[in-house]
Amino acid sequence: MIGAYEITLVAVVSINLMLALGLNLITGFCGQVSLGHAAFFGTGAYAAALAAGGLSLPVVLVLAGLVACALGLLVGVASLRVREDFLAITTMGVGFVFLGFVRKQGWLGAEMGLTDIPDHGLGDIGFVGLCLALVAAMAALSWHIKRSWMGFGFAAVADDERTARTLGINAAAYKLAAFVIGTFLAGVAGAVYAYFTRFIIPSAFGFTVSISILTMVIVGGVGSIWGVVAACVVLTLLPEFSRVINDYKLLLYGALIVLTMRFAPGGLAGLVRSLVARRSTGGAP
Amino acid sequence: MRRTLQRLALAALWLTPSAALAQDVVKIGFHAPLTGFAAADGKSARQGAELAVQQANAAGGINGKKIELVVYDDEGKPENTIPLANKLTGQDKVAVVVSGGYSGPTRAAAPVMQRAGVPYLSAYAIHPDITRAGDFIFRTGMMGEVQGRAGAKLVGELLKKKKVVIVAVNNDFGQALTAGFKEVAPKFGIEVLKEHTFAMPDRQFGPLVAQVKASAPEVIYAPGYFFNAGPLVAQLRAAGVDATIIGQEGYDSQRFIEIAGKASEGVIVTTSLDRDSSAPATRSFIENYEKTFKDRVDMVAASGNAAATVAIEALRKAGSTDPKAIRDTIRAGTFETAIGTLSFNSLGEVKKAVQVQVVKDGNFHRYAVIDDLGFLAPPEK
Amino acid sequence: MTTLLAVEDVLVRFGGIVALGGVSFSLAKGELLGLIGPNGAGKTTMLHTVIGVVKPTEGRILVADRDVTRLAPDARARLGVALTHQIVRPFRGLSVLDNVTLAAGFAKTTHLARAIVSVSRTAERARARELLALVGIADYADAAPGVLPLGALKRLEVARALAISPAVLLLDEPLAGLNSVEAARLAATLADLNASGITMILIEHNLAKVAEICPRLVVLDNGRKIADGPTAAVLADPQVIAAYMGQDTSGREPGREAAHAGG
Amino acid sequence: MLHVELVLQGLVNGSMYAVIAVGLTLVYGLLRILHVAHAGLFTLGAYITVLITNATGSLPLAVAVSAVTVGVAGMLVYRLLYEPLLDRPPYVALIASIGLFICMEEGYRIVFGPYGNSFDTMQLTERINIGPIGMAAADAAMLVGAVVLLTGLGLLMKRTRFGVAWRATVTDPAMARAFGIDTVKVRYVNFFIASALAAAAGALVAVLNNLVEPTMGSVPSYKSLAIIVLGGLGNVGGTLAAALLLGVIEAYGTIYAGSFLDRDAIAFVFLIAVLMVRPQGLFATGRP
Repeated sequence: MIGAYEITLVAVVSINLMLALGLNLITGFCGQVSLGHAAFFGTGAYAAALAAGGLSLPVVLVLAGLVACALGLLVGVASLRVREDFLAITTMGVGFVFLGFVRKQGWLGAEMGLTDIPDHGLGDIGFVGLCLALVAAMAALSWHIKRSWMGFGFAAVADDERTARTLGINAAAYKLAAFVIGTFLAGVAGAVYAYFTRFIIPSAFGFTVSISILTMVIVGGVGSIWGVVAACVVLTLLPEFSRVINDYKLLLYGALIVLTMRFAPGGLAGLVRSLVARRSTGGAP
Repeated sequence: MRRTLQRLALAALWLTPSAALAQDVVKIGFHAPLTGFAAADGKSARQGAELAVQQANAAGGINGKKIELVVYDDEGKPENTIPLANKLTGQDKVAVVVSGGYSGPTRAAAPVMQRAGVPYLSAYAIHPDITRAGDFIFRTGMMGEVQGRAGAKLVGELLKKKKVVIVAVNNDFGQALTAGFKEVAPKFGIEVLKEHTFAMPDRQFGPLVAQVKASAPEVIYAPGYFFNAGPLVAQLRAAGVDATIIGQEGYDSQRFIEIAGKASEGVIVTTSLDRDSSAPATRSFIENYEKTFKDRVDMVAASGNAAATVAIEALRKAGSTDPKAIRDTIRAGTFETAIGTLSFNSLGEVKKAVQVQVVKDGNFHRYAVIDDLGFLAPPEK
Repeated sequence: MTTLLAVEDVLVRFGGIVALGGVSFSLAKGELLGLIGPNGAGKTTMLHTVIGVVKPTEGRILVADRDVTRLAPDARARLGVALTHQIVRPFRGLSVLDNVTLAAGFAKTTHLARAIVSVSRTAERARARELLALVGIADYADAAPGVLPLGALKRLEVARALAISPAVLLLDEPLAGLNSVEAARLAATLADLNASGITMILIEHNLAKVAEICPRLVVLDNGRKIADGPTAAVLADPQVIAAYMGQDTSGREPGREAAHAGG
Repeated sequence: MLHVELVLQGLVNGSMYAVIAVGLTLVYGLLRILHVAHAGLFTLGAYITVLITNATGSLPLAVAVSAVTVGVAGMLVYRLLYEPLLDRPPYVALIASIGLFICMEEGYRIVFGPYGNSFDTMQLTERINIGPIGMAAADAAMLVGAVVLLTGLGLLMKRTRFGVAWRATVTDPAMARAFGIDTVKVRYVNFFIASALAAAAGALVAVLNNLVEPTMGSVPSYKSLAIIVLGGLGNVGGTLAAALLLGVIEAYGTIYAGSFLDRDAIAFVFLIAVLMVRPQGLFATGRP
């Protein structure tokens, strides 16, 4: 039986999936490690919370995406100045600056948050349908990009930016494209979040959110769409299913991450690949 | 081969399933932050609620039925609390739910409870929106603004001091208390010299202390939690600041006194728990808590206990698990709890006195009681 | 003859070190220029300045009379400048074939809007297979670069550079690491390509090889150009010999011994 | 007067950052790993210090035990977690490190409880007055402790064979091996020293706050990453300067910018501003 519990759980998983798919474009496809994804998520959520009173749901979703990707473009431009670990820490900084700014803004409700976000009017089933449709659309977009020449270019930039440039690929433009598309998805996720909880507070968009999204991408296997989806679903639901062991569930979560990275550094996708390869070559060496 | 096994084991770990059990009992739902940054409060609230259930069960349960407390970890996250609240109402079929959590998760759960028609009691979350979710939602703790007002009254009327510096934790708790304090400060002729904030994880306040010292206030009004307040008070005193320090229920833990040591002497807090109370409910709670958990009571434990007590008493008095009957019982009733005698206004906000405690010889003791319920009255809508 | 590439007074400074101290030369369409000089002379830096991964402190680079000094490497690549790396840099996450396919699709990757709507790789794959066959590593097409021997990776560099249909091909020691048979074959391929109209600059340590392929040489020493002209004349230049002999300026013996000194 | 105290307090905070971040930069310089779990070792050091002091009554003994235990724990982290991941992309070790940090925080909470621990008798409660300027003895201990530890580290790096080996390994591991340097040993010693420094920082913070908690490493876990980046990843001197600078900037920011940005945001606005002007950090990186 599908009850409100399952429906809301699907919504939570969907929001995380949208975030993970967006970050997978930036980090997985284009190789730009970002530790500040929650800032774009939050930007979308705040934009939606402010706009939802006067605009219809589809407009709010697009608007939230656009506002987030405007910030994404800004961060993307900044990201062109810095590389690798410097970039990772810069994006982390963006997350903290976003949070520190929002916390002090009266017009954004500061610490008390924004409230009275109107009902989406779709009903429970309708809302979860919207979530799943958005996830499906984002997964399809990811899949298309991966197959397209843009994805090919992303792979080259992720692999060796300098060489990619000597082959005519405008690495800067590609990185910006990844940031813009990825943060657009995060912004849409933020709008969905706002409609879901119907109030937002700054701490929902903190550093730990950025970290957990990045963890889903890496544990899933960088660049692999199904791997990231699988990791996202499992890591989101793991605490839910391990409520029996309330006290140890975060420990289990951490341990699962450590063990996966230690014994399957390629993530879930790498793990499955190596198991399949082993089977087809007839067992262990 | 070993490699393959390792990998298979890892793959299996990813597929771990779960199980749940059901029994014929009266269930009370409960959520609190059992992990993460607020785990200390989560543990206290849970122990407080568990104690209430244990005692009720020892006394024969509710109309012969045992009570089961269904406990979930809300991790302090609003979005996680929504499915959890739906699970409590839909899957676990609880009769009443108690929130031992902070404002974020409690605000997220309240509309779910309202829609499901399950009475919901918030133990100590302070955000005004919680009870606005509807008529099934109650708050047994003080609203942030109410406590802030009590703080101003304490400073202006009881202590007769005027010059105040506010140093508040940068979250909804700090913001709400600061707002309440400032709202009525002019009425008591209080002048707020300066206002500062610090982050919840902060433990070092050197720059703030230097600035406070330069402002030379008579009183420092400093909303925060014991883990902030302990180091803050110690550092203020170490810097030679001898202004009166006013804390709130966030300070109300023996841990505050352990951390701040001698510096905690003379700190005055507004809270819910009166250590020197002679009320049987309070005495019994303090004694049993310390016996059961081998730990000192704190405000959060008392609040969790009080909310659970209201839930149990309402179930008992209503004589059924019909949610509307329970709701109406809570609304109409008066409840003797660890934090005093509670009744509720039309919005579901608690009407009760504010306890003012002072640290003396390493323990909290009664300093005063602010029981001007007209002054303290929470909003009705 | 039209000038295809001009390097004008190029000065490159890394921190306090002058890597190139005001070098000028120009290259006519269809030329095959050998760029030689002792270790540390600045040859690789010169090529990196032409492709644009190194920005000159002073001076200009012109491609077909257009000043490209401020252009990024990708823009120069689109104008037809291609580079092979001395220390091979394959995309290790892509197959050998995909390495070349990617480069062959430069028309599609140039514009993001076109890149995102283009999916088919058929034509580029076919072109890539031709180029792999041309440099003699068609058998490795589906392998990962990580498993290839150095010789094959060197040839992959050339195939990949050719895939962007360059007007000027900058070759940074493409023959190093190849055995003599492979080297002779690749050298012949390069000569054919040059004959077909691709202008080239070749860095090569083996002066005998250089003398064999390149009609004209530019010699760098300590970041300065010390000679520029027809191969035979340059190799006979005492200054060049002195540079190759290091401190020992007494050996003014021109000719073949000196030519072998580069090894 | 206020400004003297603000700078002083900024330096106290900055020296705490410095002792934690220098260990992190040692690890980064050698292995290019963003070792988030370093903050978990810091917490472990703080807990051991408090528990042993309470059991034996001797703070110096507790600090010594803590430094050695945590140093060994750091070597174990290297051996069991990082060594097998060295040839992987850097984010693999980063995520593994984050996972370990989560496990450590949760482990401390489960073992030691969520309420935190304090010294049975508060340490260093005196106040030191030098002319008109006064400071708490614990603050002074933080400053002096940082100076002693970092001077010691500096001497170790400049004057000892280990220091030479370390610098050679950082610059070019293959070349170092060719010169007969045992680079594996260098890594172990490196982790021991870095982790022992984290333990010392933990001990100093425990004294400063009279409080150790399971989550006390959460702020250092990201703040020290910002510091080593600011200092130019892998540059020990740069890290030190960046830590002190950030301490002072935060001190001023808390007072003068606190109404529109919180403390973390102030630190990161500074970080981002610096990186936009100098993408390699304030000081050049330790490696080419």
